[in-house]
Amino acid sequence: MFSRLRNDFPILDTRVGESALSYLDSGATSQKPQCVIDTFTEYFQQRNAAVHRGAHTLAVMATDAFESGREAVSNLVGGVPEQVCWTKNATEALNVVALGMDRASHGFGGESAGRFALGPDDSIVVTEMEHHANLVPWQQLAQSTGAQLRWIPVTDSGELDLSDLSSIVDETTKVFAFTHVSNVLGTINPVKILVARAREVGAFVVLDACQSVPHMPVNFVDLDVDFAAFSAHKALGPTGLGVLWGKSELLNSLPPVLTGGSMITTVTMDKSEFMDAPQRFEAGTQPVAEVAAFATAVNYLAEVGLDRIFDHERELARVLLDGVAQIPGIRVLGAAKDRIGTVAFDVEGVHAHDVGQYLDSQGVAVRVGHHCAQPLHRRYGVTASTRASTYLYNNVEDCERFLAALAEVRPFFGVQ
Amino acid sequence: MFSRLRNDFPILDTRVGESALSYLDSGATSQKPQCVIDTFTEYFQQRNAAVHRGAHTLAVMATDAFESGREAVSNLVGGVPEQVCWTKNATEALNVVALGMDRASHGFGGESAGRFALGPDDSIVVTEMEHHANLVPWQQLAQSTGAQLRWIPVTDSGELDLSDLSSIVDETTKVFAFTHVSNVLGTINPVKILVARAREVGAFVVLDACQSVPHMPVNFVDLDVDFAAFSAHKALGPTGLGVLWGKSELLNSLPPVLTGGSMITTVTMDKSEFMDAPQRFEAGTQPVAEVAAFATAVNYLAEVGLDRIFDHERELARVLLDGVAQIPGIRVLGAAKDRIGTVAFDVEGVHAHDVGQYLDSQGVAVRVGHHCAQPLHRRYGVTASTRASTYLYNNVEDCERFLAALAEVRPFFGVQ
Amino acid sequence: MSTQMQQLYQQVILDHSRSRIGNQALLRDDATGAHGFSHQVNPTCGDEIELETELLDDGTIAVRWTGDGCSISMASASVLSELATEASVADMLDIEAKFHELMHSRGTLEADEEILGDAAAFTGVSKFPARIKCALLSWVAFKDALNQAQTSLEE
Amino acid sequence: MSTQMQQLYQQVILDHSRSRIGNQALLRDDATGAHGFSHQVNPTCGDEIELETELLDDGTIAVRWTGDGCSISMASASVLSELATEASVADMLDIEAKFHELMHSRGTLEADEEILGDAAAFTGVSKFPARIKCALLSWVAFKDALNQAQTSLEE
Ligand SMILES: Cc1ncc(COP(=O)(O)O)c(C=O)c1O
Ligand SMILES: Cc1ncc(COP(=O)(O)O)c(C=O)c1O
Repeated sequence: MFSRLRNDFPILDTRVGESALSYLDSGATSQKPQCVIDTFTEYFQQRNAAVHRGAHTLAVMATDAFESGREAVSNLVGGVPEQVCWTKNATEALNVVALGMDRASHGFGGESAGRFALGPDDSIVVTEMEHHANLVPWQQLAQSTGAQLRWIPVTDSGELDLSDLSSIVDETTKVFAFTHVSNVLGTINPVKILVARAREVGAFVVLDACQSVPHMPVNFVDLDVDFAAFSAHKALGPTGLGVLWGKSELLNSLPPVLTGGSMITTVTMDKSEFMDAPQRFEAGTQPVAEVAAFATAVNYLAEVGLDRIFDHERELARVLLDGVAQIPGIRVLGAAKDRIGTVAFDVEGVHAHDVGQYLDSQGVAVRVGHHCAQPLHRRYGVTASTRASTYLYNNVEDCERFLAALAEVRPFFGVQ
Repeated sequence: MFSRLRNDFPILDTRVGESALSYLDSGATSQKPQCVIDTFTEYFQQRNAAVHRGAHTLAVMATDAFESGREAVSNLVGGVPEQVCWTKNATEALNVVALGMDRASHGFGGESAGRFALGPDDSIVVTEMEHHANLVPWQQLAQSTGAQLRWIPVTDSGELDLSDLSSIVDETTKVFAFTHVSNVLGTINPVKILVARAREVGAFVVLDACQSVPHMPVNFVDLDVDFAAFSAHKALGPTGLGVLWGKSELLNSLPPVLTGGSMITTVTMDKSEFMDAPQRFEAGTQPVAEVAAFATAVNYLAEVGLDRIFDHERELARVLLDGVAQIPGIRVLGAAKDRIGTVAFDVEGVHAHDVGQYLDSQGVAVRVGHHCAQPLHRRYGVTASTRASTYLYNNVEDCERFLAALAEVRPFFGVQ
Repeated sequence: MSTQMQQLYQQVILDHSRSRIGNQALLRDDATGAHGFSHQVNPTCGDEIELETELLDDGTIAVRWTGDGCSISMASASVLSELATEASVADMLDIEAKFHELMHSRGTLEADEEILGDAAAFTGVSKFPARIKCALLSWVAFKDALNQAQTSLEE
Repeated sequence: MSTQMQQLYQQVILDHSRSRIGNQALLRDDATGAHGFSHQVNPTCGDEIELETELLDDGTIAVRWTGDGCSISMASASVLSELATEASVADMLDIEAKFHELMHSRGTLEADEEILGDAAAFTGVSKFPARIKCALLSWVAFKDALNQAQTSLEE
């Protein structure tokens, strides 16, 4: 089945110069099946209109497409459609939570927002393996409220070092924000253990699910997180769309950050009142075509089955890791057992940029740089790495083409 | 030419039940020419990748598409590409300015952001005809900083009442935010007069250009505004994309609101430094396919010519206004001479929802409600109105079909 | 005129939207006995209704309301008020549940005219997703206000 | 191997990326005479360079730098340092301008080897938009540092 579905992705047939394409950069963004592309065309050719506010037929069709996207997503990750708020990307979703708490700390949102208020006696906990999107907003919140920012360190083997968990996450902790899966190491973190500790101290849990939702079965209700964020574009969906998922009661008391049309009930010149979630966080015209396309993507994923996708990618990960281990001068960052098909490494004597360039000349697309995780790279003593990351459309041949090219890198640059 | 280009918009050939479609709701969102739709397909089939951070060929092509969008927009509205920051919609763009000032008022952004700081001795001025997107964020800023919110009232004829301009915009005024064109009344505001007054008192000018950029030639440099906002979806472009335009020096000192990847230079666990505009305001994965599609839209608009579009729509406006004046029991909101093809009205004895429903049954798509301008509607003693709004693809027949259907509304509901 | 439009704007609805049973000044603090009050707004169009319920000694409910909205929302409030004058509290809750279900049926349910009375005329509305909220506005207010009236009785 | 790759990674570039002329400890505050310092970061990949210029009595410029980056950025800093030892300030500014222009030519310009020397080997880089910043990183630092050195001279 996985060999067949490759045909659904037209870009995989394009060529890079004279080479076939092996796309191993899905950790950055995924490619799209034709059905997702077709949804755009169909939407703009047949039912494009502004949603919600219209009585006319096109507007009703557009609203249907928009709202059924919420249903598709809640079927995927748990909860009810009202828990799915659209954002432009996961980064916005994480910011909405951090900035909402910032506003609560500055008196916005009335009494019910008080539980989100932070001050100098409070702490915020993240991890050393966070993507900047789940680090910088919390730094900003700490700066704005005087709260202390703490973090769980990472072990040499690329896992969270939980030995001091109970002293890092303690009674002062109001927010515990961490990634489900590292976008660099591929490590799957033990969410349940982390959530359990957060519950003990009454901290809110914010889960960065960017690298988990596309690659494995994830249910936010089962995981019992308070807020979660991910992006459509990494999960076969379009650019320009992210998801903020939250517990309804919390969403409805978190002060909104972006304000304007379609998220208010009554507006006078002086004062406005806000709707409940999800509209509360959806100011202005929303990415409607994108939602329609993402609904198609989510249904496609569900049809393939995320458990099967997970198994398929785990197999590719094994091929990658075994292969890389055979090539001299390659140091893989992290060595977690519990992982997805993401492998980042350092090539001794050759800078990641040059590695990536060489691989590209062989038609192999990988990512180079710090992958928006500078602190994690610093932890491993490098400023940049090369990362190969898989998805459901990749096959063993992609991995082998990558490995063959990688083996030639040090010789090409005259390093032995 | 205008009759020919109608064929570029496939949705205009769809049918509403048994009727042909006359789409007169472009004030809410515009329809898309096939070339814009094709750009999506082409982008996702041939060059989809994460931008900027990639060395591989697809990433380079995606980055090219992304950056050339900035160039297209700066050719359209003036300035250089670096002045064009992508947002998800105009609402976000306006919020980025208001919230950036909020953060500056709370000590973010260092010394250079000090000029954006507001306090209880300062005032913010808007107008009574603002869309909620250019009102609510300023209310929030006033609430957060203690600054006073003031507004320019609207006359019966739907124009800004400038008789007290110099006392409303005075030495205390730090920000003067107003719309270029009213999304309800169609009125084109005298930007130069307003900017001149702002300059006298040293206030920043924020222009809501949502309803001007798609419909008339606009140059932000000539208008000498400090910040401006508009949405792609109202200008033949896709959903999920907006523009924040600003003077570079101001953009580079305004604290960013959304933080995360791709907008930082150096990140440690404790602290981050931010890039200059435009990246400064572009945290996370951007709406890349949308930018590519919008570049196509902007080029399409430029080819037709915004001066010709303006003339074409002015003619349609005349047909609409003359026609509506012939129908008993219709009160048009506002009567400005200087206007675009937007006409909002109240039907005596029939609620706007019912008016819209009837028109829809005849294939005429209009908007009903408060059009995100509750205070303006209150000014005219109504809670809702019906709005017909044109674009380049509309023709006189659309107007006539609309007028014929409108004439039947009161008889249908038994009102005389 | 399309049949859908005729189904939406039944004569009963147009009549109610003009006659508006129960559309009268609220008593507010002057009301005696067990009463409740609710204010509901439809944020998509700004339509609103203020509605008051009073539990009468004969077991029925007096409904008074003022509002501003489309023919569907006004007719719905009128029909509701009329039904309340003849029904017990239990009956009204039953009607409310059935009406709610009917509105969300997207035209797939047939209305039970015996129970719903004039409210059965709203069957056509369920095919117009954008108008369902209009039809339900007064019912949401009613349920809220009735709940308060019952609570005040218990105290 | 594609010809583009061979054009990008000329032997001259690979050699310079290993030999790294000028790659030595900075004098910082110990420097005498007119000197300037610049720290540049390429935020897309984290590459960075710290570069110091010193105006020598013979009219040439001593360049010292430390950095971490790809072969293109390191080779570029090395070539720059080598050129500086033999060129006047005016020559170096001319070279900088020509190199800048070459890098933004997307492969349409031919390099003037007479003037650019080993820097001409970077012609192929201009066809790789993602790598232009790598080639320019040290030059941006150089221009900044030189500017400071000249300013300190005027004081
Ligand atoms: C005048 C005006 N300002 C702001 C907006 C908000 O634009 P958007 O919804 O695309 O953010 C609109 C359109 O809805 C508008 O017409
Ligand atoms: C773990 C993780 N968190 C957050 C993000 C940010 O997602 P986006 O750029 O779509 O906002 C990414 C991807 O870039 C990621 O991999």
